[in-house]
Amino acid sequence: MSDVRLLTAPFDPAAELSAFTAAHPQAGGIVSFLGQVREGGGCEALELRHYEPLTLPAMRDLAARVRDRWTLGGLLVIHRSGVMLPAEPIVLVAAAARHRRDAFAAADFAMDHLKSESWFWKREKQGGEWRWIEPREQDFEDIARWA
Amino acid sequence: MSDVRLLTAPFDPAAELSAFTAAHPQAGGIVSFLGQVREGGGCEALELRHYEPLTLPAMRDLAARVRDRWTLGGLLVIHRSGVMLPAEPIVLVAAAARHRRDAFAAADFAMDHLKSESWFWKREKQGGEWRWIEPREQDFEDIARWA
Amino acid sequence: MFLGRLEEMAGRPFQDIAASAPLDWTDVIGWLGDCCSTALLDAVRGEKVRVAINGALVADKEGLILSDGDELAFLPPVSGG
Amino acid sequence: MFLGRLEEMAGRPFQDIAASAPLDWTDVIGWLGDCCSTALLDAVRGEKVRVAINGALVADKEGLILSDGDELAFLPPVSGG
Repeated sequence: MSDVRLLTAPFDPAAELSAFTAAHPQAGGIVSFLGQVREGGGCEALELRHYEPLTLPAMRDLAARVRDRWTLGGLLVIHRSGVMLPAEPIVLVAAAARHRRDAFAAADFAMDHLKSESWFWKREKQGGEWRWIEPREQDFEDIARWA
Repeated sequence: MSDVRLLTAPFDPAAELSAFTAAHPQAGGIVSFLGQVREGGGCEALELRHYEPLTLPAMRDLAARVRDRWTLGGLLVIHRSGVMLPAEPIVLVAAAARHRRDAFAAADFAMDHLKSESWFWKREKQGGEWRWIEPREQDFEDIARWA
Repeated sequence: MFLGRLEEMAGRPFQDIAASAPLDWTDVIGWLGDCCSTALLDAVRGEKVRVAINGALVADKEGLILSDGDELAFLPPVSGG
Repeated sequence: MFLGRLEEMAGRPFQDIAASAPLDWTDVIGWLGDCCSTALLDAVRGEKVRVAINGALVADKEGLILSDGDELAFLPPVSGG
């Protein structure tokens, strides 16, 4: 079973990861990725917007693809939507597996696809002005690694 | 700066990861690997032994190689020695980086090398009997990926 | 529904289409031309903007048919990052 | 110092070598032959067991020279996993 959540309020990644770990004592290894709003670099706030009928179903679909591709004991995917301040968590992915290699690959794949394919629109506040963030070439390259 | 520790008593991975994350607010992403003693599968206890003059210096040396190879904001390596029970943490590696790809690769590399090259000798208690664990072919293959 | 930067261009997140169904792509474009800016119209017509009806992506937006009560969403490319 | 399974084979984690320095590999093997089991002796001679003096790995164990107070460690292959 995968735990996939789209949250509109802040969450505590340490508590989530701790609960996930406790739920998978039979897994030898747990790989996690935590993405947070960068402090410094001039970003005052980040806003993610989603489209309810598409965003969460697509996240669940991605989780199912990850579970099909690797042998996992558990998969956790939490993504924020809404306005976030520097150092606030945006996304947490964790994969629990018997074998380390599966856990690493699953978390890496999930992040590449979440970042480039998920239905989120992002804008950033810099110097008091909001500006939309366009797709990056790097994201397409990240995804091409898994073909 | 890297934080490299060899511990002879249990540690709390969630608290460690939380402190590491708080110390690196400028990192966009943090990848962690937690290895724990598997529950089920018949292992009653795991014992790791180390050799003080070699084990920690080699861990520090590995951390330095990882820092040379990838651009990281921070690196955390915690390894237990001593007797551990099922579900107890053995090893925690975390890499904080501006770019997700660096954090994944650094944590993955660190784990492959920690597992196969570190100066730890392991034995496992099954059915009341301790038996030493021999090196595995898989470890050499894991390392060969990075050549 | 206007998602992402299209919301800014439209000046609102959503808007009722007060016209009688069924509507095809030409009707939708005509309605957008009346209600909104040329910039929005150009963006929506562009190949990068996708369309969903009631949360389901439409493969060929120019072939869409809207029924009464359908929710039409204009989706610009996602931001990635 | 006997590490890993060598400790079990030796029946103890460490043992003083009561002999006057300098000692070479032949002296060490001779001492091991007196104090310990043949199985341990064979293991220590095997190419998989490495040797460290005062925490520094020795590239060629058969060429080692021990001084008074040196700590000699026999290191079987690490477990990995």
